[in-house]
Order: sequence, then C-alpha cells, then structure tokens
Amino acid sequence: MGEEEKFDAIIIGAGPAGTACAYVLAKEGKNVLLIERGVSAGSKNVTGGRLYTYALELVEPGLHSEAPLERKVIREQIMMLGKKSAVTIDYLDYTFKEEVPQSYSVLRAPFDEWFAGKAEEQGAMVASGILVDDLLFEGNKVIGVKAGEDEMYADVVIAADGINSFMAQKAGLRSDLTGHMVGVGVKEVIELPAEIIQDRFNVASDEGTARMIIGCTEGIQGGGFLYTNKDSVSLGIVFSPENAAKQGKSIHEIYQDFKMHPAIYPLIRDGNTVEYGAHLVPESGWRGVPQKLYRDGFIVTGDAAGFCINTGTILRGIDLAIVSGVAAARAVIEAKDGSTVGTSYMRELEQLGLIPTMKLFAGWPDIVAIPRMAETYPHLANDALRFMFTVDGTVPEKMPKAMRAIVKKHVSMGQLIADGWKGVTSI
Amino acid sequence: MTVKKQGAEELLGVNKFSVDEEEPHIVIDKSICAKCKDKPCLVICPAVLYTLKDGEINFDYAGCLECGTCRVMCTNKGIVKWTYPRGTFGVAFRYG
Amino acid sequence: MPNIIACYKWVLDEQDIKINPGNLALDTSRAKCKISEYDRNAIEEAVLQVDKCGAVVASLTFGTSVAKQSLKDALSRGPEKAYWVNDTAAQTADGFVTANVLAAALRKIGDYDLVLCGEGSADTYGQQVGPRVATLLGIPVITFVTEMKIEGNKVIATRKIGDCTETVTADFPVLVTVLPEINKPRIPSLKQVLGAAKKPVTEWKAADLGLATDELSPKNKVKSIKGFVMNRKNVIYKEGSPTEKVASLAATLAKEGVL
Amino acid sequence: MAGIFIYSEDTNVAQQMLTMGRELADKMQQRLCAVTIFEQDAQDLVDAGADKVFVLKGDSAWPESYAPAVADLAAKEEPIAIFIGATLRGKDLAAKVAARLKSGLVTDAFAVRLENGDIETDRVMYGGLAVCTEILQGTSVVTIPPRTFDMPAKVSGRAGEIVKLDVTVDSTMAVGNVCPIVRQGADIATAEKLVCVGRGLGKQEDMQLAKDLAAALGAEIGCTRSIAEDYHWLPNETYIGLSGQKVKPVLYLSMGVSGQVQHVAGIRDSKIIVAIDSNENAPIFAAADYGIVGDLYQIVPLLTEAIRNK
Repeated sequence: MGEEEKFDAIIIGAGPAGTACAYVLAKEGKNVLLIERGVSAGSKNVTGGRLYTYALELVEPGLHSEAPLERKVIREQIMMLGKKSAVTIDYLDYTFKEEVPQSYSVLRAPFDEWFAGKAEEQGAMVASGILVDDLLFEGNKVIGVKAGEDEMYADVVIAADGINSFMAQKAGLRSDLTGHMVGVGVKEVIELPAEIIQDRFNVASDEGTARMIIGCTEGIQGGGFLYTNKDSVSLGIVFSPENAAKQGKSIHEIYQDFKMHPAIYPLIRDGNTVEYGAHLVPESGWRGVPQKLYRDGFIVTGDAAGFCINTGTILRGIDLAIVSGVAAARAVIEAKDGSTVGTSYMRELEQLGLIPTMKLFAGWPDIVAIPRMAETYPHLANDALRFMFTVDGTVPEKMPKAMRAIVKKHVSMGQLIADGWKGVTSI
Repeated sequence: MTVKKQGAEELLGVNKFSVDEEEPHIVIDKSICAKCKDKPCLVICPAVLYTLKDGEINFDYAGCLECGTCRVMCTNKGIVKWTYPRGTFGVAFRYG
Repeated sequence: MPNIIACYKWVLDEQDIKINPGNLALDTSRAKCKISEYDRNAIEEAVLQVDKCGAVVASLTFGTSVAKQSLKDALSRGPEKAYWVNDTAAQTADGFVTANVLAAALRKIGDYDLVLCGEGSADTYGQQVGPRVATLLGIPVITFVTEMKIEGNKVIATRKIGDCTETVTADFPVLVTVLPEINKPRIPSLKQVLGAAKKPVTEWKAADLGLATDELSPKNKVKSIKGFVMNRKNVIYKEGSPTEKVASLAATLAKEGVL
Repeated sequence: MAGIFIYSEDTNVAQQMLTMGRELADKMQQRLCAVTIFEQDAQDLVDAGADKVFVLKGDSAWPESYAPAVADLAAKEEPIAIFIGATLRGKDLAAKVAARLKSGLVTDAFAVRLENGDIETDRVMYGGLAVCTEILQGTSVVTIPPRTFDMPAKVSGRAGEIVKLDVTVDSTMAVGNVCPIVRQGADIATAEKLVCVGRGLGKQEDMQLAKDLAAALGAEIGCTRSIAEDYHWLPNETYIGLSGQKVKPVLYLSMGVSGQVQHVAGIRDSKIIVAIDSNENAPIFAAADYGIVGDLYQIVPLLTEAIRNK
C-alpha cells in the first residue's frame, strides 16, 4: 500500500450517504475507500426508524426487495397527548405497499451493515473500526485523510460522517453545531412478538405503522415517534436541547414518564427493552445547511450537510442522505478532477430534487418551533374532543361558547392569531 | 425485564460497549464546571453521565452514546476534549 | 528466520447472547462473532517476533463458513497469510476434534517452528487445545506463558502457575499458550486493514486433511446449555435511613452467624 | 472399564476429589484409585478413601512431565473416568493425557453426578453466562477446581493397596528458576470472609473504608478486574472473576461493585453474598442474599461501627 497509490475517492462514514456513494462509484469501476469508525457499519447510527424507498431505487432498482428492512408502512398516524387522554389521527393507505412500497420501518445496524456489504460486493474497499482524525491539504485542496499514523490520498474526499461532522468543520465549511440547530433524540427499541404488534397496531405481518406524537415533551419543543419493526417497536422523543436545558427535568426522565403514559404504555406492555440509543438530528432544515457544501477535492453529504426535513408529520433523513450520496458519486464520475466536483455535485443535488425539496420546506422549522405546539395545542385538542364526547346528564353549553372557553383556557386570541399567521407564512 | 420506568444505568446495561480504558474520548475541567451556573449537561445528556456529587460535576465516559449533545450545549467549554472514541471502541448499537 | 503459526478461534460475542427467561435457553440469533480475546494475545506475540527476530507469521483457524469474516480481521493484526480449515464439523467440535483438525493442518503446513495459542477460548474456555495439539504432534508445549523470547532455534518462556513462576526452555518446534498479560494486542490501523485484503488465504476442508469421521465427532455428549441463574434470597434494604438499613443488615448477618 | 481415577499434584486437591470419588465409586460399585507422584502422600490418600494408590516414580520433580506415565497407566487400567485437580499444572497435564487417550476432557467441572448410569458434569461457558451439562462417553478426563468438594473425614491406617511404578518422564524441556510469587495479601481464594471493592469507590484513598470494614469483620480484601488491572489499586492476584480468583467464602461483602457476569462467575460459590451499591438496579443485587441500596461512603462506616460494637 504505497503512499503514492491514490484512490479516486475516500468516503468517511459508512452510513446511508457514504455507502450509497461508495456503491455507485464502485459500480462505475472507480477505486473507492469507505472508512467507518464503528466495529461494523451501522454500529454507531441511531434513527427514528423509517426509510423512503425511492432513494434505494435511485441507487439500484430492486435493491429494496433484498434489503433487511422491517415493515411496509401503511398506517400514518398523528397523536396528540393530553394528561390522561390522546387524540390520534390514523391515515391508512394500502397503495403505500403496492409494487415499490413507499417506505419501510428500518433498524440501522442490520440495514447499514447489509448496505455496506453490497457496496463491498460492487468493489468498494471498506475499512471499519478506523477513526479518521484529520484531513490532508495541499494548498487549499483536500488531498486525503489521516487516521492515526496512516495517510491515504484521493482525488476527492467525501464527508459522510454524520451530524457532528468534524470533517466538514476541519474543512472550514462549517462551525460546530449550536443548541437550536439540532434535536437530541432519545430512543428505546422494545422487543414484542410480531403477532402482538400486528394485533395492537392492526396491521398484517409485512405491514407497519408510523406515528408522530406531540404533547409528550412536558412543554419542551420537540415531539415523539413510534415505528413498528418486525418484532420490536422503536419508541422515542426528539427534544430541542436548547429548550430542555431551560427546565430542570432530565430528558431521560421525561422519556421514561412518556413510556408509562396511559395512551402509550398499553402499546408496549410486556415488551422487553433491548436497546437504549440517542442521536442528534438536524432541525433547522435548509437554513441549517452550510453555505458551501464543497471545496477543492472535498464534498459534504448526508446529515453532515444537514440534509434533513422535519415537518412534524414527515421526517426525512435517510432518503436525503442516500440521494446526496448518489449525487456526490455522479459528480465524481462526471468531473475531470477534484476542482470541478463541487459544482457538479450542487447541480446533481438540484436535478435530483434534493435542494428544491429542502427549500420548499425551509419555513417548516418555524412551525415546529412554535412553543405552544409542544403542549398547549395538543392539550387544547384533547379538551375540545373531551367536550364533544362528554355526556354526564347535565345540559351542555352551546358548542361555539364552550369551544371559545376551551381555547381561552389554553391560549389568548392574540397568540392564536400569531401562531396561525406564522404557520400560513411558513408553508 | 418488562417495560417499566428504568434508570439510565440499567438501560445502558442493555447496550454493548467496548470501553477504551486507556483514552477517555470526553474530558471535563471541573474548575470550569464549578463556575458554570446553569449546567445544562445535567439535563440534556440522554445517558445521564453528568451528575452532581456534593456540588461538583461528576462525569463517567464509559456509558457514552456518542450523540454530542453535551458538546453542543456546553457553552462555558467545561468540556475540554470531545472526540469520537478511538476506532472499534465505544458503544456498538445492535439495532440502531 | 522462524516460521510461526498463530492459532485463533472465531467465537460468538457473549455480550450479544440473550437468555430466554422462561426456559433459560440461549438466544444467539443476534450474536456477532469476534476473534477470542485471549487468542489476540497469541497473534500479537507472534507478530512481535517479526521485528525481534525476522519471524514469518501465518494465522490458522478452524471454523464453519461463518469464520470467513475472521480472515480479514486476523490478517489486519500482522500475519502474512491465513490458513482456514472450513468445515461444518466446527459447529459441534470439542477440544478433541479441534485439536485433531489443527494438528492435521499443522502437519500439512509442515515447516512450522513455533505454534502460539491463547490459554483458552472466550466461549468454552476449555484451556486444552494447545497442549492437545502439541501432544498429537509430539512436540513440547509451554502453557500459561507471561513472557517469551526466541534465541536461535530455542524458546525461553516464563510461566505463571498459580503460586509460582518458572522459566522453561525448549527447542523448535514447540507450542506455547499465552496469558493475557503477555502483551497488549494492537488495534489494526487503516493501512493494516487495507493491507489485509491483499494477503493470501489458504482454505482447506477437513477432507483435505485426511481426517477420519471419528476424529471429527466430539467425545462427550452435550445434554444441555442453559443460562445460569443464581437463586439467592435477594433481601435488599432500600427504605429507611442509612442507620436503619445498616441496623437491619447487621442483625440479619448476626443471625446468620457470619459476623 | 474399571475404577474411578483421581490425580492431582496438590494432595489437598486430590483428597477433596476423593470425597466425590468415594460417593461415585460406591454408587457404581467401582474401585476408587488415586494416582500420585509423591510417595509420602500415598497413605494419606488411602486414609482419605482411596482403595488403591499408584505411586509414579520418575526422575523429575516437574508434575507436567508425568503426563505420559498417567496416560499409559490409564490406558492399561481403562478407568470409567479420570478426575484431575484443575490447578494450572493439572489442566496442562489433563489436556496431554486426554490427547494421548484420544478421550474427551471436561474443564473446570463444578458439579459431578450419576444420572441413570451415566456420569454427568456441569461447567461454565460464555464467561459465566451459561452452564453446559455433559454426559461422559467412554473413558473421559474431567478437571475439578480446588475446593469444589470438602475434605473427606480421614480414617488413619485405613486398608488400601499402594503400588509403586517406575515410569519414564517426558524430559524434552529444561525447567529451571522456579520462584514463588511473593503474595502481598493473604490468599483470597481460601479466605473465610471477603470484602470486595468495585468502581463505585471514588479514589484510592477511600480504600481505607474497605480496610476498616475488613478489619472489623476479620476479612481479606479483594476487588473487581478493573480495580487491579486498570487502576492498579490492588495487586492482580486479588481480583475476583472468571479470569481472576474464584472464591468460596462464608461471607462475601461487596461495596461499589456493579456485578458484571464475569465477576459474579467468581463469587457464585460464596455461602452468603451481601452487596452495597448506590444503584438499585445494579445486577449485583440479583446475585445477592442481602443488600443495601445507598451511598457506600455513608453505609460502610456505619456498618463497620455496628460490627465493632456488636
């Protein structure tokens, strides 16, 4: 392995972005090195738990059918928690499982390891258990990476090292994260027999449920999620750390209480917690994406670039990471040398629709960040529905009067209009 | 153990760790922490690795989930070193 | 220029094994494999001899097809080449079978001067394969070694046996089993991981080694392997002030007559 | 197939195995034979229950070199089973004997019983996580850890046959410079009472807490692996665990020990296990008879006081 031997590309991080890029490049016969710090690909990643399948088809049509994915999601649910009540909207759509199912619930350890194996099959060199400490520069061009004493060189270095991305920081494309740019996700994987999952969520053996939950964070900006896997449930909450720090209760404690909420506990009763994970998630959408995603010989992809969309109902991270990996690969294939790779990368991101989508949802973080979204409105919804379903023999108030009273109990008219206006303008 | 409220230590006990006995990947300077007023680390660490023991911040890197929240929130820079653990060390998620 | 063979076993990682609370059966469905920790010391000690006396090191393992992933890991720790006996017999092998296979493999390799093994494997910890292989090959064996050096065609090793240490010398060919305190196994670097992919692997079936079926069938019959549960009283004092808790514990221990 | 054979270079371990051997031999109507390389131990072995003692006389003091002699004797006598003391020297010899006899070898069996005519053994696997039960087939070698069985009641002058055999030893290696390990504390493996220190202890100076409690109890001090191997607060010989010492005290009291499976594997034979730890859900409590959930810096001094003036 002489120093002079150079790779066409060195990719840092065998998550969805890095592996997708390695797969496409290796398939084109490029000499690719994929470096992963975990003992195996996927051992350092935690996700809520859903993959939108179109992205895998972009890498290789039909790949999804052999991927170790969990369940085809056909039930999209939104749950608003009250103290001892819950409002749950359940959208069931069987078209989501036809031909290429729209999305699957996913567990990252098995998926990432399988995916990295596929990239290796295509000819990519995968080195796991290796932490990249630094980039190598020549003038202002990135020419390689440093891991321990070893230095490896490449025409292009691709940062796919996740949200904390020390590599993008070392390349000067990004400063470190701040509290309001991210959410911290706390998650348990709870083992349950498949039949019990199917009974409790009313899905068949290959079908699954995805549920977004608000009103579960004791007033802290953020929300919860539940995904049904084959024989486990992924249950978690994403908090704004900035917001959480301002109140005294630890997010671990809040999550544990959430697990025992009367509307949540029955779904996971008699389950067995087999993993406790945590991970940061980009929360500021397009505004959180660094101005420049490349420099000479260097590209930033996936969570490292902040490619993540959270509209409260739709959470997209893995698919955007894969798309950015494919865009990076195509840019390397087209480009003559390291200097033009960046611009072709941006062009690919436009063409593949990633940037347009990110821009479309640019305002949504403001909606999710509306303080009252975390607790006030969920509780308001519960109170409103309790009124509509209460029969206790007394003569109920007139509907409009009662509803105004409920609204007034939670929020002033001025606040309501302000939040409504922000919502409308952000969409 | 069926689903119930569990302490962080018990939950971390379910995970798989390979602790780097020689090189801690996160190091704090207790003198800086002593001057830190709000100590966000006590609240935002999912693994509750930062605790208050007779007025002093106590930290054990062995159960770290490597999320990075403490680094992001430690504005007074009491965390003097935050890196990922050396290759093959640290948490190894089996599900993820 | 001694030829050294470092033996290792690809074992289930016991951290990944779950016990079914009902029937105490072992669930290894999600268990990953690893090179047994004790054997990493053996590989490391072999590779250290490369710089010390220009040794040539090869790794040797007996496993099922699952052990294929072990080759890159082993080669990234320094050996120049890897030998792998790939046979389903490894699934049910005991010390007797494993020793037969390794001894046969070593005979086929032929020009070995020193064979290095761990003191026991992380899964069965039978602590027998090393001395068994040496006896089958008719070569001396030095077990439980904490320090070793090669001088010419001689090995000088220090053993640590319970209450004493002793120094043992033997001529090549010799087999040595090492204790974990002999060295600190290296963490493979990037170059070593990449280099491993280019190193030669020799794969044999048990049939290629001319082993009869009885040499491949385990001696004793495994009746059951169950999770271990300690049934203890579990009287835990949680409530009350420290003095109250101590008082109740002291009283109970006095009653048990152990104070 | 005749007789139950017992061998250990340590006569105490040999006698302990005779307790189990006698029981087994009587149930199977077999002769109980002991093998030794020290002529002066022969009568003790008879008094401890052996019907016949083979004294192997060879010109070497190195026990491991008697493997061929033991194997040849076994090949001639064809015993049902050969129990060898699981000292490190014993395990070395046992593996060589098993190889020569092409027989099975069960290492560190902590239980031996007769089950509808077959001998069954239990041993630990996967670092203490599991127990493997095996049925011996044909002549099999089994190693038994010291102190697995109690010393037998000896009948001085018991009738028993002593046979001396001149044997050749395996002398392919030069063994020299045998020096005892200077042990700092007492041998915790044989201690009656033990105080065990874990990572719950903040710093080395706090070891004094453990010393005071141990003094009050009249106990030795042991620790977990990391206290010895990583923190070096106590010598390696005092760490308890699967790859450390296995202890069998009447009272084992832990302070700040979380109770990893590899550590619990080393204490499971204790008569009474007491645990003190701040974490209510620490695994050690599941393995304990009695325990206190609390801060050891408060609990231990109070306990020491309570014991001193009980």
